[in-house]
Amino acid sequence: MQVTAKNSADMRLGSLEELEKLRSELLAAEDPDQTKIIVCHGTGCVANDSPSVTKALKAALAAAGEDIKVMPGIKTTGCHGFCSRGPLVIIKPSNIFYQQVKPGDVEEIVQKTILTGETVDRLLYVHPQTGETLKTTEEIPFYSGQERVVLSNIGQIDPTDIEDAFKAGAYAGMAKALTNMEPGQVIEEVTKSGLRGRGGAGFPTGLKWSLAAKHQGGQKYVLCNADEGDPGAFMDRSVMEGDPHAVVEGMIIGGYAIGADTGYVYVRAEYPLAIKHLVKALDDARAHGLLGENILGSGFNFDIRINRGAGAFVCGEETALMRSVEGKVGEPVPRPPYPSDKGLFGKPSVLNNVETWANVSRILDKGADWFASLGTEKSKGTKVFALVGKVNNVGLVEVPMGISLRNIVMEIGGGVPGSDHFKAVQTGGPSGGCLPWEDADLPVDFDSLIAAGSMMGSGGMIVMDERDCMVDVAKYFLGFLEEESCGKCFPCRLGVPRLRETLNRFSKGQGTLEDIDDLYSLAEAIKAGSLCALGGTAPNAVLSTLRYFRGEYEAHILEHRCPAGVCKDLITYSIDPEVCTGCRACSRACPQGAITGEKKKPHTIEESLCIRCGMCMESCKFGAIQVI
Amino acid sequence: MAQQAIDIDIDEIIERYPGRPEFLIFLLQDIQAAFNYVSSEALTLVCDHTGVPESQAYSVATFYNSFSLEPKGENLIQVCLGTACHLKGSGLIAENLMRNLGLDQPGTTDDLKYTVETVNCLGACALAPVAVVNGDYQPKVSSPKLMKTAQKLGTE
Amino acid sequence: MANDCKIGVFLCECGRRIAPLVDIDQLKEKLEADPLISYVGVEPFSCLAPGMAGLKKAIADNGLDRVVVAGCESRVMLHKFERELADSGLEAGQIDMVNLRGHVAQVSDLSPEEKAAKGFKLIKALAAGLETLALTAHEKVEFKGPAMILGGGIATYSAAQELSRRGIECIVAVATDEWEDEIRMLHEHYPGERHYYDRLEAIMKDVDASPLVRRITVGELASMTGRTGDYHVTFSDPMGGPPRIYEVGAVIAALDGQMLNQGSDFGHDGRNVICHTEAEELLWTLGPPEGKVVFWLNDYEAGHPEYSYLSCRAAWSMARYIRERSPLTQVTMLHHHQMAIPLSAGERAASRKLGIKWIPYDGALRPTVQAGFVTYCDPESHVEHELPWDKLVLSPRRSVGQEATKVAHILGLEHQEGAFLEERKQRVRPEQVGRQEAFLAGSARYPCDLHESLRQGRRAAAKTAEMISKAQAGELYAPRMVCVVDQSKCIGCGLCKEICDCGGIEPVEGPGGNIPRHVDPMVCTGGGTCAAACPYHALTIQNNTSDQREARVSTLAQTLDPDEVMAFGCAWGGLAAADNAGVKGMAYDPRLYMLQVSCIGQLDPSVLARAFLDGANSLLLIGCPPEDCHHSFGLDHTWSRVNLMKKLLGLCGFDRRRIALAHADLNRPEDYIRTVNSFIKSMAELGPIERTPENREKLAGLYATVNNPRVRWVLGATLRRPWEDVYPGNQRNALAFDRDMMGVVSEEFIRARVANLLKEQARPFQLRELAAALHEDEKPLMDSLREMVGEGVVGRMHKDGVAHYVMR
Amino acid sequence: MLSLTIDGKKVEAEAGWSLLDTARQHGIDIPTLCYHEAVEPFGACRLCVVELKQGNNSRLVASCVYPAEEGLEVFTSSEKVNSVRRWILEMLLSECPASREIREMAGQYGVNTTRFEVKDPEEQCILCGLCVRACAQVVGANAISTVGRGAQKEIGSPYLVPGEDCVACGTCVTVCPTGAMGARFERVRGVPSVIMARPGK
Repeated sequence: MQVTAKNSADMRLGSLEELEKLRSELLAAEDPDQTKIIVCHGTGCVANDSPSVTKALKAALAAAGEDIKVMPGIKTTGCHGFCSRGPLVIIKPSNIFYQQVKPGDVEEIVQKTILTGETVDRLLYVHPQTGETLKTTEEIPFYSGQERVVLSNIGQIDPTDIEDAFKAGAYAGMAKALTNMEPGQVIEEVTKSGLRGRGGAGFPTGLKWSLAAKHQGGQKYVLCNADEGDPGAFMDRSVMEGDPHAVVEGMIIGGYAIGADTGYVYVRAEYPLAIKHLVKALDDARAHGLLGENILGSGFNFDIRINRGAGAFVCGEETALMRSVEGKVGEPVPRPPYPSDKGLFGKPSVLNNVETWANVSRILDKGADWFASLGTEKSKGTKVFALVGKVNNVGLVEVPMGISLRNIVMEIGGGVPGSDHFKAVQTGGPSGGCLPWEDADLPVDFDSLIAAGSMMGSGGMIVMDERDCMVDVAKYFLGFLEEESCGKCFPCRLGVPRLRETLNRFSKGQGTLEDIDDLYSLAEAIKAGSLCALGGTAPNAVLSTLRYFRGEYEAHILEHRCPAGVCKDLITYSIDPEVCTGCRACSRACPQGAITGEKKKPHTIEESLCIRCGMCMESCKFGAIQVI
Repeated sequence: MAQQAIDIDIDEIIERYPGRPEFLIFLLQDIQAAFNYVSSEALTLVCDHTGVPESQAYSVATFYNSFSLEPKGENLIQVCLGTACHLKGSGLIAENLMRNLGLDQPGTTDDLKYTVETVNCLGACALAPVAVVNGDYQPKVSSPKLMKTAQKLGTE
Repeated sequence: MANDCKIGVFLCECGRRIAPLVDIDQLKEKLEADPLISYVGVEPFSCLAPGMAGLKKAIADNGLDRVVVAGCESRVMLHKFERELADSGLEAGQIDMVNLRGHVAQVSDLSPEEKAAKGFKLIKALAAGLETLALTAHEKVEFKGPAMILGGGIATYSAAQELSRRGIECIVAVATDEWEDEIRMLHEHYPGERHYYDRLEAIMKDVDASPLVRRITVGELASMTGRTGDYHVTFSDPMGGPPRIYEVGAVIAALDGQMLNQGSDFGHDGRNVICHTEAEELLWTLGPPEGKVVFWLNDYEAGHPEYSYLSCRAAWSMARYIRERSPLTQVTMLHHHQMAIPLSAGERAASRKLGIKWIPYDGALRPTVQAGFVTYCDPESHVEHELPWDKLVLSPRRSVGQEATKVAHILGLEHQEGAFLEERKQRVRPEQVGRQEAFLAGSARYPCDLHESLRQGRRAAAKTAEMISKAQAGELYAPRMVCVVDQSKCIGCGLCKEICDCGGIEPVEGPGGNIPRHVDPMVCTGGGTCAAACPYHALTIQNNTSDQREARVSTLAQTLDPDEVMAFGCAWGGLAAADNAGVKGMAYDPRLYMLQVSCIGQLDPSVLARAFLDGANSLLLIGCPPEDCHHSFGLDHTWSRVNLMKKLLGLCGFDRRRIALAHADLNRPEDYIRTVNSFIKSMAELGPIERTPENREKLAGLYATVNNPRVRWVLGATLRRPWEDVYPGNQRNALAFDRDMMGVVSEEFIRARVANLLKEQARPFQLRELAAALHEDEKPLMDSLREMVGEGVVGRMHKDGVAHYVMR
Repeated sequence: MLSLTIDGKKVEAEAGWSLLDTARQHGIDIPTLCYHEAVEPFGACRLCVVELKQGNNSRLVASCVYPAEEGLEVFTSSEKVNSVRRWILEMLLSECPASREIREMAGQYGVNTTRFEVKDPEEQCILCGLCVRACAQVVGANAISTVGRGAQKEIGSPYLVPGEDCVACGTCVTVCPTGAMGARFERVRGVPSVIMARPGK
């Protein structure tokens, strides 16, 4: 802080040297043995009320006042990834990892850990399998199993403080590119790194850039796709919340490489915090001369604007996104012409997603060879996954390409609650598919996932257990896509609802095996005929579940039962008289008055009245109500 | 949400952006945020300003989920239907809430007190099932919990 | 005359939709053999990239400057051809289309050869029309002088602000130079909107500060003349000096409506039972009243439920104002139970917090006012209640107001006595009219709140500014096909202006003195019924003249077989219906040959007469449905013209049924087909007109008669005027008038024939010879001859005692 | 001049021609619904899909928008293509059963019945958007547009009431491939024109 105080009048950095000078000054100004208390302020932890924890901390420290030799600094950071354990508090430098911290625990933390250096054991993480208590992040498999490239700074830096980002090396790659490299070399470097688009399709980024770059001169654009629509995926949000500078830096590099002077970030309006941090990052970058005219004296001009999405999943598709930026209806347009030739406002444009841009800044900083050394032959680098669903460690994980599903879910994810295996892992969001336990050792990379009938997608990884019905899951994704289809091209607009109709019949125990064959044929027609990727991949959910869980389909159709006990029309609720205490909670909750019984005596459900709303189950404190 | 400002000057909003078609969505978003819906008067103003034909503006306003052409209720309850939440029964929760408020589909109650919306993944999957009530996250909600919250708001 | 023009014809095969059905090769041969046509090309699809390339090449190689595309609907495709062929040097008017697919190929079971023959006749007719085309230059529109905003409405300021924002100079003509006064009086027009006044003040200051705005204080508006870009506006001088005249390029009228008080039937007394304006005044001067205030939103009872929205908004904002400042005052809103309460969720909450009560009453029972109480019936319980009040506030009566009416009248905006000035956009294609937007702003247009009238001001200004900037860039052109006046022929009778309400015809000083008219090409929509009515053929639609239509008609008439029927369809009705019948492939009598007009009203009687003269035996005119004319009463006027034709056919001794007017809805092709089939059937029963010398002579007389100014004058008198609200125009003592008209027509018919004969033979005639030659009695002939001699048209000489007559 | 083969027939094309242009120029018919010569191609109905073969991998593209390229191998009615067309037509049969045009076209592909439930027996509209594009690009009136999204999408004027902008020229009715616009016309056509406010009328 004090460092910049003197030249705060003009913080503009005129050259690479000035940037590096500032960086070293900032690092030098740090007190090595000062304790730092890091509180996670990612959306997950905030929803779990981490701000009050921070508040309590400040108060407690102030109260403890003179007893403390070196006053610890409190840093609020972006998401640490371990969302299911939030709010998270980490004590640096010793990296003590406290989880599910309540404001009430703060006093103790200050008294013990800060003053006397001992740990508060009840706040530590306990290994679900081994049961041992783990003290630091390094010891926790959730972290130790990861390879953090994109996420490296997230949870370490204060995303609203650019100087903190400088300390972590932000804008080094960009400075290198702008001052020591020709645009052509930059593209070469990215190509050499083997980086592929993290948005889903995995198109080689370097190639994409060179296509746009070949148009000599004229107006061009770079865009960042931050319209993270896939349900169950929130990597991009965390990156923007936790390290917005990585994205900004990447886009500047991209702009320089293809010769664009304007960038657009199209970010989902549902991510207010991400937008806030992005805006702050852009302002700070401008103030430091990292955006605007003649960046770092390179003569390169570039600035970035933010567009908030207006709530249309299809705008994740690049042509639709560009129409939306133009203020039009977000309907995809046929390609060719490709965006690299005629994109935004009809000008050559390059669109990458958040994670890709973040990778770019790392690549330019650490070099293509370093990046290429990670991952597999065809899929270089790492991938961030949002690990959610029926898994112990719900959160964000970043792993090298090619590591197995088993490793991610069972090791890093800490396994499936109450089971030694998962039933299925759904990747790739609505465009992806479900992979069975048999594929647990499948290496996770672009090509093998596609071969297995799913896809990488933007990195959602939803773990499912035996209580999840595959027919229902497929139905869910089709329902989602039916909602979100733009309705322009016929195969998607007409076909997806028809697929869902068929599945509906199945989940009612109707339908025939012939329907399954029709399903295949229609699905193929939709894949082949649709205008954009949304339609083109829509049938994956059905196809993959059919491929791996056909038995479950047949159970619905032939035996009229839902093995997972999900499909409303094939299940009945009943009360276990052994367990029921007759507390009346359920009968009060039941909107149909279907539950009767005397006080303190086991109740019963009148099936003809039951609408299977599950209210009774939710209201029963004794777990007396089960689904058959 | 409950306390929406009621004297916002729409012209001030209009003048935030240059009169070019690409700002249509920006304007609609700001108006939606300020008045929690886009009135036909507002739409006309936006068209005048941006030069977008009314039919196209209407098309845009109806294409995107985040715009509503009718006034929304005083209390906005959003239930997340992301995959993680779905697996944990958020579908039922939404249904139950709507039945409880006398809605047969997401929308606004006749007395303009509540608006129930289902939203795609809010990215808080760790807290599934999630609902957002007037902007505040409600982690790990259940039907009874959510209904209680709603009732409380109604009596304010 | 562009007789040396080179006409090319392009035949579309349109996949299998034309080619096999029509014998294209034979059609090509026929056309190539025709001297009128210099080139014939055949394309699989003229409209697609490959075909278009073919057209361009042929046009370049053969130096074509006129093109007929024989393909599909000109209503849909012509635009594309004009766009694509522009760089081949062809302009609108030089390209014409025959709907070979929809009018020939798809709609009958004729043999390919027969269809080819039909196509040939239609194509040749259009070619003849193109040959007659005298292309006029594009007219560039310029703006002499700044824009002027007058009328004194509050929209003045938003308009001025918008204009200066867009860098357009403007003059603001107002009655007072103190805008504070304006605000002080504003509640007379816009009560309950004080919360908005600050913004208004800001706008006014902004305008004051702008160097582009010139503010003048004027007296009453005296007159305005001129056309888009060049107006003369005259005001009386407020100081009683000589009138002041301003030359301006554009005019924006800002006119506010008036709020009137309710009558005593609502108990209005101006003290305790008051209306919004008075209430606002009260709040303004004395502040919020004590006790019980009831706002009765009585718009339903006052006969204008549609205004309840405005009244309710105004009442709500006053109610808020009162409660926020005087918490002890009780405020109640009494409203019709069907009235939708126009409050947002937030406002409802606020209203609850402020404790403002909203009480609905059963609309079936009119609430009654007593001293201190309003009695109303509860819509739920149907129990009667009494609502006590200390102040009862009623909704205002909204009217356009005298002030606005006066100005509107001078500007020619008034279109109905006492009604608001709101008028709708013209229903023609944007490219057909140079100036789309109304230039009127304010609540005199239609009742609206302050915000809306300011918006209107901005919009009017924006549209005006767009035009001016375009003109300044030298890119503003008037549409190609609009009316022009031949100054040498116009005597300024004003008939055109009287019957045509498209407004294109420029006003002149005073009540239509003999000053030649002008047409404002930016306003004329090219309907042309005015041109068809001009007694002296002084008005024409440039690039789409009656001569062209006559040429088409004449050519077609000469090629038609006796049993074939000529027809005209207007682009909005008959033609469109025919197109849609073609699209649906509905079959109908193939003996119909339809020519296209953009409005049935542009058919001059001379065109109709020409058809019969040159060989047509019958003529069917198909316009758009009654009261649906997109121009100015085209159908109504044609009705009168057809009646004239029927009279004359009668005089010639032909069946009056040979010409008929019909109308068709473009969306009901089946009706159109019924019309066509029935007409052709009845014509077939009549059989053809024998082309004897005697009949020829009569038809020539007929043709001459419809071109006779006196006849056209009388006809003009029968045409429907804009203020007449029935189709096809009021008939005042119908028979008497018809007798007079018949008298005139038959007189002129005879004179015309006499003149024709004497001219032709160019020798002296005796009365007897004349009578014999014309097959008429001597008596009427004698009368006509005497007049003609008197007028000096005909000379009389005596050869051996017998009077001989000769043309002078 | 580019040279490519369509259904095994060697044909020539200019740069900038679409595959559909090229095919039609050489007398090869490709079915279309959302395509009309008067407006820009849209690529929505996917009935005009054709199969492109490069070596042993093949893909479907919409011929109305895909540009002719040197050496392309195009198949306009391969099994893959026809299967897509048949499915679309079968779904259209259930979507807009009232349209004679659709029934005829489906018939040509041997689709006479549909396995799907019929939502509205009166429906004719296939949402090809031709009316909307014609209104904007041919007439310039911009009176109608698509309303809503996806399965809920419909065509209409703002707020689905007859609009001020409609000039009732009927171009939309004429270009409509299914007669749906005719049925809808009364709900969008503007009211008869009253004279417009203007000086000197």
